[in-house]
Amino acid sequence: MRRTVTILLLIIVALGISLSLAKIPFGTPKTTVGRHYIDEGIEETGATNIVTSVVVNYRGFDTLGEVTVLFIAAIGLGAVLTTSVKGETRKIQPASLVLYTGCRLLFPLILVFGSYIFIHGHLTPGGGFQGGAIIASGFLLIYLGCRERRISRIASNLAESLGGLIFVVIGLLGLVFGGYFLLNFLPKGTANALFSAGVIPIIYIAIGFKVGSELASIIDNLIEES
Amino acid sequence: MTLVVSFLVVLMLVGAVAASIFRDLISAIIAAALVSLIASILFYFLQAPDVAMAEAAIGAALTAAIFIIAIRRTERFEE
Amino acid sequence: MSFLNSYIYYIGAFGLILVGLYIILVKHNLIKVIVGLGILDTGVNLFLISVGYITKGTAPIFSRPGINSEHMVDPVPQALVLTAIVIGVAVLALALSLAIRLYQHYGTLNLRKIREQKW
Amino acid sequence: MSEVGSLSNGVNPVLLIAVPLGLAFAIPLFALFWKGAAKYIPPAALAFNLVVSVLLLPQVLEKPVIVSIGGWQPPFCINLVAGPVGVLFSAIIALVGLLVSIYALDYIKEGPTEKYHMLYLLLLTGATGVVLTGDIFNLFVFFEILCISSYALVAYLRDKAGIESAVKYLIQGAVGSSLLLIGIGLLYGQFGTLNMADIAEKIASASPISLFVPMVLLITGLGVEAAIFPLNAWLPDAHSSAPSSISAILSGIAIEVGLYAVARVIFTIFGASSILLFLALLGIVTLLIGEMCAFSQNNIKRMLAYSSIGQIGLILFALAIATSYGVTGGLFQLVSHTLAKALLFLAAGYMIYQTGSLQISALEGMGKKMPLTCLAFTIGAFSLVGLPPFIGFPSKFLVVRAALATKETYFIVLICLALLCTVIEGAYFFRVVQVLYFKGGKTNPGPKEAPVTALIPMFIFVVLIVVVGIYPKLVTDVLKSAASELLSRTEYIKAVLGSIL
Repeated sequence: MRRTVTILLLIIVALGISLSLAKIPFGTPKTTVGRHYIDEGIEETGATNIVTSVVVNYRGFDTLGEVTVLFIAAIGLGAVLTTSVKGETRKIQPASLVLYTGCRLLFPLILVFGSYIFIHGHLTPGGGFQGGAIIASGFLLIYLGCRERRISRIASNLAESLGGLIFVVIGLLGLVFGGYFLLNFLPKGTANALFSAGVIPIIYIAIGFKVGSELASIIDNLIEES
Repeated sequence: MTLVVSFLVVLMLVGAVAASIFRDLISAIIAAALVSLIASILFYFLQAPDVAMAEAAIGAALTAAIFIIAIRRTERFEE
Repeated sequence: MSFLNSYIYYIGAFGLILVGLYIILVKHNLIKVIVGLGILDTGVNLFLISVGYITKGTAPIFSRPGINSEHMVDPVPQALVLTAIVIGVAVLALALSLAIRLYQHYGTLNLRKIREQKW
Repeated sequence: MSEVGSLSNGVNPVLLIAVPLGLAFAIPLFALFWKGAAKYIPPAALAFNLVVSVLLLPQVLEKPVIVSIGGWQPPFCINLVAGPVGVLFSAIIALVGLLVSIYALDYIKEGPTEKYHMLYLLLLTGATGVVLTGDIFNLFVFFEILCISSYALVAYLRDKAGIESAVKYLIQGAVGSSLLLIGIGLLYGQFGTLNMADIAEKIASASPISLFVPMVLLITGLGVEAAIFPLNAWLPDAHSSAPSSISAILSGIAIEVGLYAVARVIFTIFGASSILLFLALLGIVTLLIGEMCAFSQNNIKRMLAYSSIGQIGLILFALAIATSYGVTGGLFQLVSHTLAKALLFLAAGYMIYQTGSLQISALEGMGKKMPLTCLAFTIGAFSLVGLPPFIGFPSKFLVVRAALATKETYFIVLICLALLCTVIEGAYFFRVVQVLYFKGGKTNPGPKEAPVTALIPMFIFVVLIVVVGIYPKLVTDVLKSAASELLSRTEYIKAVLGSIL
């Protein structure tokens, strides 16, 4: 019964959507806004990766909101999963030697790779979110391999709030210097150089640390027995 | 190229349907991670390397990991 | 073949959306429902990216100077999807934490059984 | 990049979002130095917001303030539109949020309180962002901030009912936001822009058939949060099992903001007149169902939650009349509902805390033990029913007058149904008031008056309700210009796209 109703409903949804899809042919250019970003992006922001310039500069406010969403999820998850009474810690079964050594060897490499991704966000594909996710996966590996290790709560909280604060403060500095929130007030430099694009790399590095620590603390909260 | 893409899309939809059918939740999550992985390859074909990276790192790897952690703390089989 | 050429990505995206909605509406297991939410998110993201694609396009990155910008795909949907992916994982993580708590309270994840226990 | 856009003669509306956000991020840092700091930050941030909104108000009544972010021109950047509607809403959000956060100083004692205060502040920041932004995707992002923090706050008590209703809320909300995102994608595919004014300008040349699906998707997605009839299954559970301070915010602000978003999408983006009759009907159905269900409740918080559904229906109906009178009445009703319902939940919160029971019958004789709280509750209830001299009277009167002024049988029949619902509403609120005062209570010792930090915000609400009820002129001017902003699309488009040359 429920199944048939659902399938009927879904057929209606599919029909409706395909109706309006006819107006959106695949593979044709549709927008002037995107064109403007491609044509003027390098000159206006100094970042060679146009997606980054859109994410951090043209639509930076979205990104601020998005970072906030992840922050809320990390806090909310902590609020839902905290227990007033600490239960006795479960006996931890140690990982095998191969896993243990492998994790310890790989962890710094993953950290370096993640940092590379978010430091070069304005030049190559990647950026704060991807780099942060890679760093968090490094922490995940540590949880699997070296099971008694835990990240320090205080350090991760600090990284979360400092990352967010840097983002907001840079935005406010733009307001102070140029009259616009999130204005790119630093010199743009030459395109394709590491030190270019003004505030974009700084914001992306802050996002990288913030996302990495938030995802790591989400994993940490979920993994902890309560 | 179209053939490769079609094959990938079909595989992705099969993965999604499999995620709906499997009673073992771990298998369902592996199937869902497969969907994410293929989606990330499709993003790459659609010339969106940034998104492909994000989807592979967040959608396929981390999401699957937190699902598995959650299942370890609840139950594994769907009744 | 030309039909496939122009619609295959849309088919994939809306296939995922429909399967995701189906799982959410029909399944009773909470973790399964959350898997459905993830699949729905992936479908929406794939749809957004395929809206921005241009035939024979290149990625919107000037990785070396003097690259031709004529056929670059639209960067805006890519930026939107980056946002949407992170929002999606935030919702999933919160949902899973609620699922863990729910299991501790009720001893089951079957939403139908939980509703019966409540009344 | 000239100095034209920078506001030398006033405050910048972006501060309304940036400052609370920064303070919320900084709460863990403050907590390092002083453990108790967390709970004083939301009142401080919201007081700041209230001051900024009030400072902005005279300025925006003349001309909307358009701020672009990042220093580019619309439609190439995100812009905030601080018109009368936006600033009116942000002032209400800041006012109610400030009062409720003072209430929460003593009310929230258990659990991870630091996290509560962070989530609370972020929820209100999200709401402020929704009402100020002029970009459809940015609206989605702030909407998610609002929704996700309310999912987490509904589950804050971590009891059976709270977790279960949070799960329900989360699933429905997440499906809604996915639909919203599909709608945004369809709009972007057709018009190639995300700026609401730009879409509104280009939409005139599109065929109505291709607009129907995105419109339905957007209204459905936003309607989940606005609790429009078929989409409101989550509301009674979520509002009744959250902590009372959060119920006040959810009932008083979250659904109103959802409704604002629906109105903005319909009036400004689509300029749709064909769907309005349907929405008016939907509003009355929502009203009927909400009031009927409220009438049959024994649980006081569920009763208040269902009554919120009913009121939302009435506001939706008034907005769907789409005349200047109608929209003014709808906004007025919205303001009066926000004040009264927040007051009711706050008062009910301490009554429940003292008696330890959610049943209405357990409140017998509370009128003698907690006289001030009960007085506040009674005033809130009377105002919601629409008795003079409280704020509910002029607002309901305006709605009724607007419906009669249309001279269309359709609206007149519907408003008669709405008046019938007011009778039902009166019946169940009087029942509670009667239980409070006229039932001989058992002489159980214990219940004491609520603490001062709870009484002060409650009585500020009472004063507002009475004063605005007696002098409705205080707000009607602002409401009128807000209504004209919502109704006049072309002005909006001109203001946004022509402001920064």
